[in-house]
Amino acid sequence: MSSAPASAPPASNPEAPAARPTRARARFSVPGNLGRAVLSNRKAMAGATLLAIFVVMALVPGLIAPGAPGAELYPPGQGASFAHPLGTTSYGQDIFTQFIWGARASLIIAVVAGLLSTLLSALIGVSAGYLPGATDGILSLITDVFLIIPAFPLVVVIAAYSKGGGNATIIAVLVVTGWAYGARQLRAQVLSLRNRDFLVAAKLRGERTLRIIVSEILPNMTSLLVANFLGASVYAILTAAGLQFVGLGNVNTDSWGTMLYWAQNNEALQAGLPLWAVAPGLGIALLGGAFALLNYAFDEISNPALRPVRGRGARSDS
Amino acid sequence: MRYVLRRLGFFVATLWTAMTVNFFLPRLMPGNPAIAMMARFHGKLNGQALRAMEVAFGVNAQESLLAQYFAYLRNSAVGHFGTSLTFFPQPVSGVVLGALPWTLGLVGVTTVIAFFLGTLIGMVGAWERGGWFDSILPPVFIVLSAFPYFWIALVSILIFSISLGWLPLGFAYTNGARISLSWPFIGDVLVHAILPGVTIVITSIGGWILTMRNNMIMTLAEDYVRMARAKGLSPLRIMIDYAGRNAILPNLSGFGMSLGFVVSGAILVEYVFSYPGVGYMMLQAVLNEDYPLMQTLFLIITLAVLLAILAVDAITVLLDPRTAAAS
Amino acid sequence: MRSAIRPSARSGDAVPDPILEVRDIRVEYPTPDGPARAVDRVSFALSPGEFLGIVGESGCGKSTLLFAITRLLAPPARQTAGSIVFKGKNLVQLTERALREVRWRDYSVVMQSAMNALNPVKTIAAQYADAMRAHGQTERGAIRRRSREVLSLVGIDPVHLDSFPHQLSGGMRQRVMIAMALLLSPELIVMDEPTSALDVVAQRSLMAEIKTLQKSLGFAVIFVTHDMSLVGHFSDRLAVMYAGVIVEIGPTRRIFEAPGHPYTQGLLDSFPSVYGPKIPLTGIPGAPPNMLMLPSGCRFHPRCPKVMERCATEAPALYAAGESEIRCLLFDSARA
Amino acid sequence: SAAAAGGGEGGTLTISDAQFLWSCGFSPYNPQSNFLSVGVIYETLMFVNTLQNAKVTPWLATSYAWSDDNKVLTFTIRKGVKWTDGQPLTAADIVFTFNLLKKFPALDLNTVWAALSSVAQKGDDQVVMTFNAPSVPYFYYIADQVGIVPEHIWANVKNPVTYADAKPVGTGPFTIERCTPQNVSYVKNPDYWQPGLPKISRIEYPAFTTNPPANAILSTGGAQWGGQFIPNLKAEYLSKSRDNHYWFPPVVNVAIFINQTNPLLKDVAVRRAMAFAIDRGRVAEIGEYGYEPAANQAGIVTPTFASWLDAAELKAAGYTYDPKKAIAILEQAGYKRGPDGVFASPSGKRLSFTIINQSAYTDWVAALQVVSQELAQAGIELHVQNLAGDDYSAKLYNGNFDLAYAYESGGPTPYYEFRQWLYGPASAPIGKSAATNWERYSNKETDALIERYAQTTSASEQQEIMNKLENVLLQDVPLIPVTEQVDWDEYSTGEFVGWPTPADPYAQPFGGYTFPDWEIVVLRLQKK
Amino acid sequence: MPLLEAVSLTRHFRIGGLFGRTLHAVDDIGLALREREIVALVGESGSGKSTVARLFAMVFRPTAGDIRFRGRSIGEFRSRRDVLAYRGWVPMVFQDPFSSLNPVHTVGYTLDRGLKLHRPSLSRAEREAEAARVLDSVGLSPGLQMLARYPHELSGGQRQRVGFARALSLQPKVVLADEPVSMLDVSIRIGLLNLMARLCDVDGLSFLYITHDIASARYIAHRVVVMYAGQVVESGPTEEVLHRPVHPYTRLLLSAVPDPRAALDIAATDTGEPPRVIEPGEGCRFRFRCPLAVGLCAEVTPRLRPAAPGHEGACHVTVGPP
Ligand SMILES: Nc1ncnc2c1ncn2[C@@H]1O[C@H](COP(=O)(O)OP(=O)(O)OP(=O)(O)O)[C@@H](O)[C@H]1O
Ligand SMILES: Nc1ncnc2c1ncn2[C@@H]1O[C@H](COP(=O)(O)OP(=O)(O)OP(=O)(O)O)[C@@H](O)[C@H]1O
Ligand SMILES: [Mg+2]
Ligand SMILES: [Mg+2]
Repeated sequence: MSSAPASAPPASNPEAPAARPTRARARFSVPGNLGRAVLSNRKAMAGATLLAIFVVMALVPGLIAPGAPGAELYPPGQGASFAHPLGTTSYGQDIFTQFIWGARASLIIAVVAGLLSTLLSALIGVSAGYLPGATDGILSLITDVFLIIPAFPLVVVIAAYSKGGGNATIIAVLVVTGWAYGARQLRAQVLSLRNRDFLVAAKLRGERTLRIIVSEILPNMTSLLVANFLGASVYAILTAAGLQFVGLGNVNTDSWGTMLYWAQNNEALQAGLPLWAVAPGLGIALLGGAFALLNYAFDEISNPALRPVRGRGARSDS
Repeated sequence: MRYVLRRLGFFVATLWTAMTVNFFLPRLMPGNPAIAMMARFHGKLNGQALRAMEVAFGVNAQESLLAQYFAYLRNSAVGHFGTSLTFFPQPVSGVVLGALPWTLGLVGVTTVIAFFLGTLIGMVGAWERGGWFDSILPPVFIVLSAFPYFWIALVSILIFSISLGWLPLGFAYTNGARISLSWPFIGDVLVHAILPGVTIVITSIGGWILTMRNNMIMTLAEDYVRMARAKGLSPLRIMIDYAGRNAILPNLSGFGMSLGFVVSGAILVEYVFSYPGVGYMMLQAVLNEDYPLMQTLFLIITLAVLLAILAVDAITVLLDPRTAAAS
Repeated sequence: MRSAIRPSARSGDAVPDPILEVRDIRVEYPTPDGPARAVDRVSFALSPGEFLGIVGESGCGKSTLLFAITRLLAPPARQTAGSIVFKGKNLVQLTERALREVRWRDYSVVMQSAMNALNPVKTIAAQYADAMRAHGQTERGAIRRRSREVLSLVGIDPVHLDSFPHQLSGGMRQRVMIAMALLLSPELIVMDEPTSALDVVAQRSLMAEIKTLQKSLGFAVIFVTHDMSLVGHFSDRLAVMYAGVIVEIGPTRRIFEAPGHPYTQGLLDSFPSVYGPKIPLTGIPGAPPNMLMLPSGCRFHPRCPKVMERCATEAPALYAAGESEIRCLLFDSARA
Repeated sequence: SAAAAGGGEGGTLTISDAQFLWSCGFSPYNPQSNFLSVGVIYETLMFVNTLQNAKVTPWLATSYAWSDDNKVLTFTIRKGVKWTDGQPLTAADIVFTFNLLKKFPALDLNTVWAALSSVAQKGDDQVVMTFNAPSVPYFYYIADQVGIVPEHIWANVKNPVTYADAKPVGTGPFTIERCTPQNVSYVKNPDYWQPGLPKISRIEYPAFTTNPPANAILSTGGAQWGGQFIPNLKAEYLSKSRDNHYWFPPVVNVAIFINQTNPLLKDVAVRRAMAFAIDRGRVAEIGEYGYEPAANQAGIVTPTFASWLDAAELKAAGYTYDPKKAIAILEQAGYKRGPDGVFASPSGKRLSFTIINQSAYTDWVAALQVVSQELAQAGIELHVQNLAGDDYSAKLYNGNFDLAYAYESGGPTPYYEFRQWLYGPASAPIGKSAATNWERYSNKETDALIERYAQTTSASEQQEIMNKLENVLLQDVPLIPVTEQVDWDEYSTGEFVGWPTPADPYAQPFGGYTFPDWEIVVLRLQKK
Repeated sequence: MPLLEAVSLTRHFRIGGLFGRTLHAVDDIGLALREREIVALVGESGSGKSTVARLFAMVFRPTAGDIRFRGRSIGEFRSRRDVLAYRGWVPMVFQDPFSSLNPVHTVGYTLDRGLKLHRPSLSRAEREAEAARVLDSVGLSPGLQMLARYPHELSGGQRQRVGFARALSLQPKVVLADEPVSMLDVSIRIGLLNLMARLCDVDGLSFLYITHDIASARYIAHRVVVMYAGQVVESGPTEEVLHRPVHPYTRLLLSAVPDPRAALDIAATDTGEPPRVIEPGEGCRFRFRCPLAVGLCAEVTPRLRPAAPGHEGACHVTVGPP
């Protein structure tokens, strides 16, 4: 009746069977799994693919569209043709070339402004959340004030003031007006982490505050930080485009917002050169859309509860 | 009590900071209003007019910055906002009061509509998760929300006004129409509001959908929703009264903020649609270095945000008994 | 030489005229690595007025089973097989609309955490009223009267009807929940760890109260918990679950006196006692299996002290052993 | 449309032009909005037609006369003119008006009191104006640019500088019916002093915040008169209706102002080289869609002022597009081309300049891209700095630039523009705001010429002086005229006729800013 | 001399801000822990058990009173070196194995950081070997392999052991174990209790074992201290307290302990309401629920008095007035 316990685990290690990391990949808090997660989410894939295309455009525009984007080399106001896939502007510039080169500025603004404001958000938000009492009070107040102060008018004022400063100023403006929202979110997240025992444990271990923030708290917020970055990037793309569109950017830069400004000034839509306005508009829209999709999907990735239910297909035998 | 004090401190600090920023920022800009004004005339003005304007605007009356600052604080407190330079010699208060209703009417109403529609779509989307409704509307609107507003506005003007001729291409009402509370005029205003309004809704609804949908999905997993099902309540009641009402709470504070941002968000809308509201006025004030106008608009926007937050605080307390307890 | 008696064949004569008959329920959660079968072919029957306890370690599928029985499974969970016959009606086949009729009127549910199971933004009275209105009681006075009545039953001052959940203590909330379950005098109340969020002292006194109510009002109870000792005193019958299946079911007293399944024995061996001699306890070695990678054969065999060779290959059925049924090849009298 | 419904039998004229929102003030002395009232509401003493060699038409004054020494100007005031509140216009109103400008210099937009010494009434219908010195050119400012206001109303205005004048009372053919920030509605003055005029009943003047809607409303027939740049005129406007027409008469030069205090630009060789290196035709073609003609180095706007041009001199100077010549000039002057193709002075300074420009004027931004490409070919490096309006203006007025793309206001003869360009005393040191002469040109002889012109009414003498001034431009190249700024004018003959045309240039065509000319136009217009 | 000792230890929290009130989480308690001793601290939810542990661990500072380690007040530990040393001697094992390990760090990182800070003399390789050895000693073998694991790859029982290992790697004298088994399945729970007993017997560690499960306290503890509403109401040798409880609360607690084999015996009238610790005022804090309460209970707070050798209770009725 009883036989040798063939598969009984060694007594010294009772939990061994369950210890195999079988479900490791179901958790996404570890950055290494991010790529996999993105691959498995259709929306994320769509966003990532779009973004990849733009990144290629931004990195090697010369390969796709040789020639200077601003040069007035061709007959003006041409329709789409083999030589000019999107036609030429009223000034005789090749719209396709401008479109390809324009990706770089928009992408740089998106990424740099996104990164910097996320950094600022993280710094202020995490400090406010983790440090006690007065520090939190002051930092929170600053955050709230920046949230309340109307951003776009502020952007307009600063942009008008720092006219001609180019992308650097626009980025600075976007960061100054864009960090507060994220800081507030991050602070809330830190508050929820703050009383987690592992932070107490780190403190009891003897870690210094800065190290606790940097190496214990921040890595736990990667998903929020990424979401934040993506959100800040969308904000940067749209706001920068809006600024350039009303002529508050540097109108000599090669960016989609500037293209739109010129197209709008020459009434490209009405004047029979719709591609001049449509292309950069779509560029901004798709770049923004790529970030938005990634963000939307990222919510699902980082929050298992939001994962899509695929109604059909998974039904097994019964 | 402490809560009220904290709120009060927050309001005062915010207001003061905003006012200070708003005082110093324009003064850091180069040039002066008279020069800015000259620039606008594209050379049609005689060069001597510059002197005339400098005198009229009093820009050369030198007073120390600090004295100006305190005068400004004092005047703002008693509602003295000075004379607009862009709309010289109209008082700023009149200019702003004339423009504010249009902005509140257009952008304010559409923001509210976008919030409710977005909340509704997010709610139903989460409720019907995975269904066709949920697979189409939320992603589409979320991607649309990343589109540049002005671009959508321009394209829709091209299609609906210029090509099809269905809708007016700008303005708040037909030129020459007498402003009155008559039905024809109201109808006229509504027709003019369709295009700007719809484009605002289309581009701003995505954010609400996303947050509401996420909140709703979380809420739907709550035990009390399951409990409501167990009680045999009708699906509509569960969706709205049990899940929806709880899911909307986190969205409210965002809504308060955005209501205030109506005024700032109006800039591009009004620019594209020649809408005579405060957003366009803001842009003009900046371009013309119209400090008094700029400052008043800033103040109004800040006040609007604060008021909206206050209102939302009150609504939240009404909707969520726990907040009252927490304070 | 007894043959394995299938529960379906047996339930009829063991429990005359059951109010609820659960047969071969199977519930799955789709996961990226394939479906996880959280409940697998669970069958049992319940007589009117009976108190059935269901115990098992955390994660063995108790809540899932309970939600399946009450048709409250939320996506992504899916019931892929089985029938639930309640008062002659197969709940599985009822439409959502028809189910709404039955719910709360005929059976009600008390959930684990009352804080989460009460809508935080509505008063207790409003939540009671919702339930009664959904079942045709629309007269305000009657609703109010009945609400006060049930609250008094569980020993809470009816002034609390106008309180919001957060204004009540944990114990009060649990009582409010139980009162809500009594609103329409159902014949069955299903309880999912209704006391686990409470302090031990409060836990025991609430249990005693439930038992008293059940005796006086005569409803049947299905009581889910992972705290074996809790149900020891209260339940008439006990079902022990392990990894999605029932491994032992029978009269409570009998199981405590002579646990049949090695897992049940292990469970009972894991509780130190305040009374009696202080004996070293060993517990059960190993950890519960991963629902996605269930061991072949008997699901308990990797941890079983009495494991046999065939346990690894042969999945045991429920075998009758006296008044109990036990899912262990030791009791497979046909082969033994 | 709703507007047309209220038009009455004379019809409603709708003007389309990109403006900012209206402030609904109509003071004729508020430079921001006086174009809305000077002429149609507040009339002037005379009408001086820029397009017909300063031809003068009597208006509120029936005649004028200069004293022999050109220091006293006497106007005779028209009888029977009424303010729209029924009071008669008198010579006292004119005297009051000018003395108001004296009392409040902020109102004196043309600084007429810089030249005037007194204004007094003589008899009951004459006004005598006495000048400090002979000041013939001031006639234009005094007679054509100052709107006359009623003493019985303005005498009661406490502070005319900040007076909005929301309900103006003038002598003109129209009155304000209603004003909102979005639109001004004018309605005809039934008691206008010219019997039978105006023929049109109403004017609507909406405020467009940007060009596109203004253009769209114009091309879709919502407006009949427009004054804005339409990028693709043919496709967007002319093709829409056979009644749609345009006329873009040039009025002033758009020029590269050369800072005369810049050590490198002080060398006339550099300036001349630049003048040769720019293909004005191409700039006009690409930057301005060919609607603005190329300018000439003599600085005379043609064809408008063609009679003033000393064509022989211009030809002799030979400023046609010739980059080789430019290079030759520089090499001759000792400049050496560096490895990057840019010339450097004998002392080693590279010919690299920054030109400031208005970022809002996209046509200029485009034009300067062409200019910089062309200068590069001649070995001169040009950085274009597009600035916001106020920033640009501050730099321009204060002389903080190497080069500036700009223009000065003109007048009924080329003299006005030349005076603004070249008159030394009107300038200011670098760092101080100069009303005109932004390039800081300073030449005693030139100043004397300009002063002499002001003393003569003799056409031949004026012509002789102008020839000399043109020569200054050709020889000294203080600035380089590139294109000619035009009055953008689009009009539809579908509803109204009587528009000014090249064949009948009875007034400057477009309404906005060209006051009082647009009064003259709306008085001519009538329903088809 | 006790190893670790609390004297008149008090900790209050201010709640509700400006006009806020004071919450008496721990009020004037005395508690001593000897070498090679397991003391169980029992009491219901909110009675201040965790607060006591956190006071010992120097997470909180006491409002009043003193904590002494080998006779020396820990308030005197001011330099980073002293504090670090104390933290190494008296580490804490957290109640919740899921929140006490940082999900982004491997087990190895967690252990390594502790070793690096507390045993700086060890080389990198030595630290790794030591970490592996400690893991092995708590039954997580092979320890070397465990080092590379992330918390989410571990079961609850394994995490709990990592928590133990983290404390043990510091070569502590006392381990503060705050409800270390409450979240665990029965089958894992008992294994951990056995481990604690073994560490005490074999390695000579002392434990402050915090729980509200009186049966498990009996299973491993030498002495039991019962807390109610921030105060110690009874303390003594385990068997003595369990068999002859003097305080009504201890009795209530015992009656609630399930003994499936015994008959049900509990006052169904007791609501299990949480104790009132916000500005409690004078008087016995248990009097609202106490079946024995007399008039005196509302006026005078009972103090601990000996009921039997080594067994103290704080009750006017059963032990006698002060
Ligand atoms: N949404 C889900 N997706 C995948 N698996 C799930 C999901 N919900 C529950 N499970 C799994 O189903 C199994 C049964 O879960 P269930 O909640 O029924 O257990 P339980 O016995 O009630 O446990 P507890 O005592 O902790 O409440 C568990 O292994 C759990 O991991
Ligand atoms: N940081 C704090 N701020 C305010 N109050 C606190 C804080 N920490 C604990 N408390 C309060 O102190 C009292 C004692 O809490 P403590 O956590 O010590 O109880 P406990 O006995 O450990 O309870 P449990 O068994 O639930 O863990 C409680 O009322 C608690 O709310
Ligand atoms: Mg459960
Ligand atoms: Mg605790």
